[in-house]
Amino acid sequence: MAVDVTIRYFASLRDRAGINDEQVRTGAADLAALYAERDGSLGLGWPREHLRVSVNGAFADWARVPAAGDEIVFIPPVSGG
Amino acid sequence: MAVDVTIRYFASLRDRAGINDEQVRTGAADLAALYAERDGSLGLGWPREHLRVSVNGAFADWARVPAAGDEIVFIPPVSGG
Amino acid sequence: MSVAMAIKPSLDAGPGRRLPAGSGFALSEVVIDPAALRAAMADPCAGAFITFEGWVRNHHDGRAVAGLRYESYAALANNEGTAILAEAMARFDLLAVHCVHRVGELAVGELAVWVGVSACHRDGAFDACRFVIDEVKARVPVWKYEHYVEGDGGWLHPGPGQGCCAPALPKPG
Amino acid sequence: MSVAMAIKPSLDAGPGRRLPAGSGFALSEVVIDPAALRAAMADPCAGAFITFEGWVRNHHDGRAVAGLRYESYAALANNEGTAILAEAMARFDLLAVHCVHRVGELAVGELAVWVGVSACHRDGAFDACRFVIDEVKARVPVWKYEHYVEGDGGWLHPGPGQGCCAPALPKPG
Repeated sequence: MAVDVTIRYFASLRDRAGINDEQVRTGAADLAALYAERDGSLGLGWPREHLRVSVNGAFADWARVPAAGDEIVFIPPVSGG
Repeated sequence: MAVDVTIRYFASLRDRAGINDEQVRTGAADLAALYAERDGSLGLGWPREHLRVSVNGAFADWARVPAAGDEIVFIPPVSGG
Repeated sequence: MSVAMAIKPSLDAGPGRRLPAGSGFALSEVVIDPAALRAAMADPCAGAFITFEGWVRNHHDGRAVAGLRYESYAALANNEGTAILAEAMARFDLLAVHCVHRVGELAVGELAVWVGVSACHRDGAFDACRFVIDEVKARVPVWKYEHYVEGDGGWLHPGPGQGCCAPALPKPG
Repeated sequence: MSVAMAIKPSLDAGPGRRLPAGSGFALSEVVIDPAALRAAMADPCAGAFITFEGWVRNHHDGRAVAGLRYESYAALANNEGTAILAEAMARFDLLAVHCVHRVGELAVGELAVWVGVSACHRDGAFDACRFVIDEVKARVPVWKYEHYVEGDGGWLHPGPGQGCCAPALPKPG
């Protein structure tokens, strides 16, 4: 069953995506499949193993199933400090 | 041969000695003997093993021989910081 | 931008993890004032106070740096930052722990991140301060874009296990 | 008093041990200003800046403390303090290291000792800051006289290996 989610992009992933965020309707079985889908559409380029994923402001497992209204962010390696 | 030295007292050692400093003529063979001498005169009370000794602004060995004009300080355990 | 809500400190570290007064994690869009942060942690019970400050350096990996920009995903940054401070309070014998991370454009020499730890005694406080900055660097979603003196720039995305920084992937042609 | 020469920093750590600019050990008879000390260590090469501050606590060994007095043997304190900083520079990868210790009467909450360490990277800087305060506490001739809220007071002379403080010997009757 397809759900509507918001995806936001940061740092070099935003540069690659060319957008800050997007609303997508997805039938992806999990967040890993969702990343593959968006990578295919936008050419994000990062191997998923180098990223983490966040749902609604908390780190999440790639096996999590997207739910309607989720705010999803693919997190490239951080460089604060 | 006796030499003239200055001895200064700090913290609880000064309280015990009842003086800030003194000029003494001593024939003590080394600083350990000088401490025993001053302890005998002033009742300093500290076992020498708990003290260190300084000569002219640098830590010194108890076996050092007092020289004319030395500034000697018996250093009780420090508590800075 | 993601930093609109960033300067609100996030004091709730989740169920059972409220931080003590004087503690908290925040992102700041404006210059960090270490004297004000220090004054806020004054405590007559405290015998030791340790700070870590990250400053913007004028060089990195052999390149001259003119300045940098920090970007953050604020919602996750506040949650992770607050969780790190709660972990530090649980692991070490502290009175308070506070951390502020800058976002936006920073000049060389500017204060990028400030960590302050107060404790009765210094034992553990050093380890706690180190723990916080290490975890912030590893877990808090803040990204650095370096402006080089030569005119170009790039995002820093350190690889796993790297102490330093890997270049961003090349743009697909 | 022994502190008359105390506020002159002692920059010469002996033969071959001159400290870099911004580094030095000093005793201070007046309130220590951490903001001024921090500003003096600004360095565009530095990526990490760590401070330790010792604050006067309102309690010690179960007794309420009203304040304290620090006394020092300044000549030896300046020599030992400077030697400690030179040892830190030699052992760790630092840009500068500075330490100021108060002498005289201090109120609860006042800054008793300040250590600042700047470095390119934080690795080693934490260890260096810890090394300096540990050595200062072990080797620099400064003595603390605590005033208790109950009206009495006493010199603190920690015993060997003791983390805390042994009471001064009783006055001979």
